[in-house]
Amino acid sequence: MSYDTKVIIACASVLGAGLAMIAGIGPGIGQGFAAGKGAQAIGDNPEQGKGITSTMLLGAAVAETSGILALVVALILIFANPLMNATGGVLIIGGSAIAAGISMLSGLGPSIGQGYAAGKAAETVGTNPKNKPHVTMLMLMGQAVAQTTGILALVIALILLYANPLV
Amino acid sequence: MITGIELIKACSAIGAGLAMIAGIGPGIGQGYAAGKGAEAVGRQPEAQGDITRTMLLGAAVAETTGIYGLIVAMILLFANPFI
Amino acid sequence: MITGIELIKACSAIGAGLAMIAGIGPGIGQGYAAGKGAEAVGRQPEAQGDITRTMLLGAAVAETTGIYGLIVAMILLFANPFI
Amino acid sequence: MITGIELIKACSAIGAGLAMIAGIGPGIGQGYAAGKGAEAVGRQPEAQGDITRTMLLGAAVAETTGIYGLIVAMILLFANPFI
Amino acid sequence: MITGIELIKACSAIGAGLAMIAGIGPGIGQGYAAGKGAEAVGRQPEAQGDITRTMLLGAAVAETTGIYGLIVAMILLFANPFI
Amino acid sequence: MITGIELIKACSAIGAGLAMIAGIGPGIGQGYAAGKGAEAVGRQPEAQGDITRTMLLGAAVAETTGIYGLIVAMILLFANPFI
Amino acid sequence: MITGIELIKACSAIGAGLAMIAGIGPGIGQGYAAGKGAEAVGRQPEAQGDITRTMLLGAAVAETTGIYGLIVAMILLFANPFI
Amino acid sequence: MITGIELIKACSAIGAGLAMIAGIGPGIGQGYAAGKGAEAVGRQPEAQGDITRTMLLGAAVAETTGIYGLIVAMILLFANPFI
Amino acid sequence: MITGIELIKACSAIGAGLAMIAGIGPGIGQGYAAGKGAEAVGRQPEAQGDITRTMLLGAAVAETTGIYGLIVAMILLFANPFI
Amino acid sequence: MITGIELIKACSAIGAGLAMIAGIGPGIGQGYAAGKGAEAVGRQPEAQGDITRTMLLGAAVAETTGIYGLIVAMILLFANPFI
Ligand code: NA
Ligand code: NA
Ligand code: NA
Ligand code: NA
Ligand code: NA
Ligand code: NA
Ligand code: NA
Ligand code: NA
Ligand code: NA
Ligand code: NA
Repeated sequence: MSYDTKVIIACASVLGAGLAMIAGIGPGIGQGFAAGKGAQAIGDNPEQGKGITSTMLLGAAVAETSGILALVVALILIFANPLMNATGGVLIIGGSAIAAGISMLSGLGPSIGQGYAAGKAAETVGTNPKNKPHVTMLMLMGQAVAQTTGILALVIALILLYANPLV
Repeated sequence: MITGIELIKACSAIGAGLAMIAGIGPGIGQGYAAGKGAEAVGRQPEAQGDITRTMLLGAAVAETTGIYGLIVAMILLFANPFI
Repeated sequence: MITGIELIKACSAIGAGLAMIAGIGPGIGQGYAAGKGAEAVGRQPEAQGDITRTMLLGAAVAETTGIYGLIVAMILLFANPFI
Repeated sequence: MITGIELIKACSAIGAGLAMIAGIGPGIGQGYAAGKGAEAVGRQPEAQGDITRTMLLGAAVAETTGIYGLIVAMILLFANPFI
Repeated sequence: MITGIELIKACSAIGAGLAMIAGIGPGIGQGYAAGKGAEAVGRQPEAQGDITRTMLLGAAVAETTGIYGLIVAMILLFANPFI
Repeated sequence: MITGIELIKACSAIGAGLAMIAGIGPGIGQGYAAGKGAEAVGRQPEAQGDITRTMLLGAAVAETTGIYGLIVAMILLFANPFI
Repeated sequence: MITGIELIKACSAIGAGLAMIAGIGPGIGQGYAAGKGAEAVGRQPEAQGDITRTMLLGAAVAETTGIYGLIVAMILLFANPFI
Repeated sequence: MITGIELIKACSAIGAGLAMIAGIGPGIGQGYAAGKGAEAVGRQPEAQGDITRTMLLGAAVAETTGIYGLIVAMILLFANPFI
Repeated sequence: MITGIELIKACSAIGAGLAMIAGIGPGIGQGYAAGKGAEAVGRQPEAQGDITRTMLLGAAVAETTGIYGLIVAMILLFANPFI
Repeated sequence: MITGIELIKACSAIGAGLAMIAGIGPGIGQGYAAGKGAEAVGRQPEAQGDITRTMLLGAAVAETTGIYGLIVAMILLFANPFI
C-alpha cells in the first residue's frame, strides 16, 4: 500500500497534536497548588484577600503560558500545518510533526514550577503584605528563569514546523 | 485495502486518547486545592466563604488545560480537518 | 485482509486505554484532599460538616478531567464517529 | 494471515493494559490519606472514628478513576463492541 | 507465518506488562503511610495499636488498584478471552 | 522467517521490562519511610524499636506491587503460558 | 520508496523532540526555587540581595541538564553526524 | 533476512532498558532518606549512629525493586530463556 | 532501500534523545536545593558561605546521572560502536 | 537489506537510551538531600562535618540505580552479548 504524502503527514500531525496537549498536566498541577495556597492564605489572613488573590492570579497566569503554547502548536498542526506543503521525504515531515508535539511536553515543567512560585508568593503576601512588591518581583523573576526550557522547546518545535533543516 | 482517510481516522483516535492525558494535571492540582481548602475551613470556619471562593477561583484557572485537551480531542473526533 | 474500519477499531481500543490514564490525576488529588480532610477533622471534630463539605466540593471539581477521559473513551468505544 | 478481528483483539489487549495505568493515582492518593489518617489518629485517638470515616469517604471518592480504568479494560476484554 | 492468535498473544504479553505499571501508585502511597506511621509511633508509642491499624486499613484501600492491574495481567495471561 | 512463537517471545521480553517499571513506586515509598524513620529515631531514640518495626511493616506492605511486577515478569520469562 | 537517509532524518527529529523533554526538570526545580525565594524575601526583605543571588546561582546550576538536552537536539537537527 | 532469534534478541535489549527505569524509584526514595538523615544528624548529632543505621536499613529495603529491575535486565541479556 | 547501518543510525538518534530525559532529575533536584539554599540564606545570612558550599556540593553530586545521559548520547552520536 | 545483527544493534541503541532514564531518580533524590543539607548547615554550622558526611553517604546509596542503568547501557553498547 502506498499513501499520498498528505495522508502520512496528517496522521503524524494528529498524533503530534495529541502529544502536545499532554503538556497541560503542568498548569493543572501548578495552578492547583496556587489555588490551594491561596485558599489557605485567605483563611489565615482574610483581611489580605485582595493582595493574596491578585498575586495568586498573576502567578497562575504566568503558569498558563506553556499550556497555551502547547495548544497553539497543536492547533497549528491540525489547522495550519506548514508541513502539509513541505516537499521532501514524507517520513521526515511526519517525524517532525510528531517531534514538535513531543518537544512541547517540556512545558510541563515550567508550569508546575511557576504554579508553585505563585502559591508560595500568595502565601507570603498574606503573612507579609507590606513586602508584596518584593515578593511579586522575585516571583516573576524566578518564574522567568523557570520558563526558559519551555521557550527552548517551543523554538525547537517551531524550527521543526517552519524551518526544518532535515526536510 | 486501507484508505488514507481510514488511516488518518485510526491515528486520530490515538491522538484523542493522548490529548486526554492532560487531565492528570488539573486532577492533581484541584485535589491539592480541595485539601488545602478543607484544612483552612477547619481552622477558620468563619472564613469559609472566602476560602471556598478562592479555592474555586483557583481551581477554575487550573481546569483550563484539561479543557484544552478535551477540545483538541473533540476536534480530532468530530471536526477533523484532515478527513 | 485488514479493512480500514477494523484498523480504526483497533486504534480506538488503544485510544480508549490512553484516555483513561487521565485518571491518575483525580486519584492523587482527591486522595490528598482525603488526607487533609481526615487531618482537619481530627483537629477540629466540631467543624466536621464544613470540612467534609469543602473536601467533597473540591474533590468533585477535581473529578472532571477523569470524567472527560472516560467520556472520550466511551465515545471511542460506543459512539465512534469514524466507523 | 491476520484478520481484522484479530488485530482488534491484539490492540484491545494493549488498550486494557494502558487503562490500568490509571491505578497509579488512587494508589498514591489513598496512601497519602492513609498516612495522614494514621498521623491524626496518633494525635487524637479519641477522634479515631471521625478520622477513619473521613479518610475512607475521601478514599472512596479517590477510587473512582481507578474503577473507570478497570471498567474500560473489562469492556475491552469481555464486552468489546468492536468484535 | 504469524497467525492472528499469535499476534494476540504477543500483544497480551505487552498488555500484561503495561497493567503492572499501576503498581507504582500503591508503592508510593503505602510507603508514605509507612513513613507517617513510623513518625506517629515515635511520637505516641502508647497509640501504636491505633496508628498501625489505621495505617494498615488505609494501605489496604490503597492496594486495590495494584490488584486490579494484577488481575487484568492475569486475565491476559491465563484466561485470555481473545484466544 | 519469523514464527509466531518467536514474536510472542520477543514481545514477552518487552512485557517483562515494562512490568518492572512498577518498581518505581516501592522505591520512592520505602525511601520516604526510611527518611521518616531516621527522623523519628533521631527525635525519640528510646522508641527506636517501635519506629523501626512500624517502618518495616509499612515497607513490607509497600513492596507488594513491586513483587507483583516481578512475578508477572518471571511468568513471562520462565512460565509463559503462550509458548 | 523510503530511503535510509529519510529514516535517519525522521528519527533524528523524534530524538530531538525527546531530548527537549529534559526541560521538565529545570522548569519544576527553578519554579520551586522561585517560590522559596519569594517566601524568603517576604520574610526577610533586608536579605533580598543574598536571597536572590543564592536563588539565581542555584537556578543556573539547575538549568544545565535542560541545556544538554537542547545541545543534543541542536546536534540532531543542524549538525547531524549520521547524514 | 532477520531470524526470529535475532528479533528476540533485539526486543530483549529494549526490555532490558525498560527494566532499568525502575531505578527512578530507589533513587528518589533513598535521596529523600539521605536528606532526612542529614537533617536529623544536624539536630541530634549525638544520635548519629542510630539515625544512620535506620536510614541505611530503610534504604536497603528501598533498593530491592531497583535490584529486581537489574536482575530482569541481566536475565534478558545473559540468561535469556528465549534464545 | 534501507540499509542496516542506516537503521542503526536512525535508532541511535532516538536513543540519544531518550538518554537526555535523565536530565529531568538533576533539574528538579538542584532546583529544590536552590530553593532550600535561598531560604536558608534568608534566615542565616551570616552562614551564607557554608550554605552555598553545601548546596553546590550536593548539586554537583546530583548532576552525575544527567552527565551519564549526556555521555551515552554523545557516544551514540559521535563514537557509536555499532557503525 | 537489514540483517538480524543490525536490528539487534539498532534496538540496543534504544535500550541504552531507555536505561539512562533511571538517572531521573538519583537526580531528584540527591538534589533533595543537597537542599536538606544546605538547610541543616545553615541551622547548625557547627555540625557541618556530620551533616555533609551523612548527606554524601545517603547520596552514594541513592546513586546506585543510576549506575545500574549506566552499566546496562554500557553492556548494550560495548559488551553486547547478542552480537
Ligand atoms: Na529555566
Ligand atoms: Na489553567
Ligand atoms: Na477538574
Ligand atoms: Na475520583
Ligand atoms: Na485503592
Ligand atoms: Na503494596
Ligand atoms: Na544541572
Ligand atoms: Na523495596
Ligand atoms: Na548523582
Ligand atoms: Na540506590
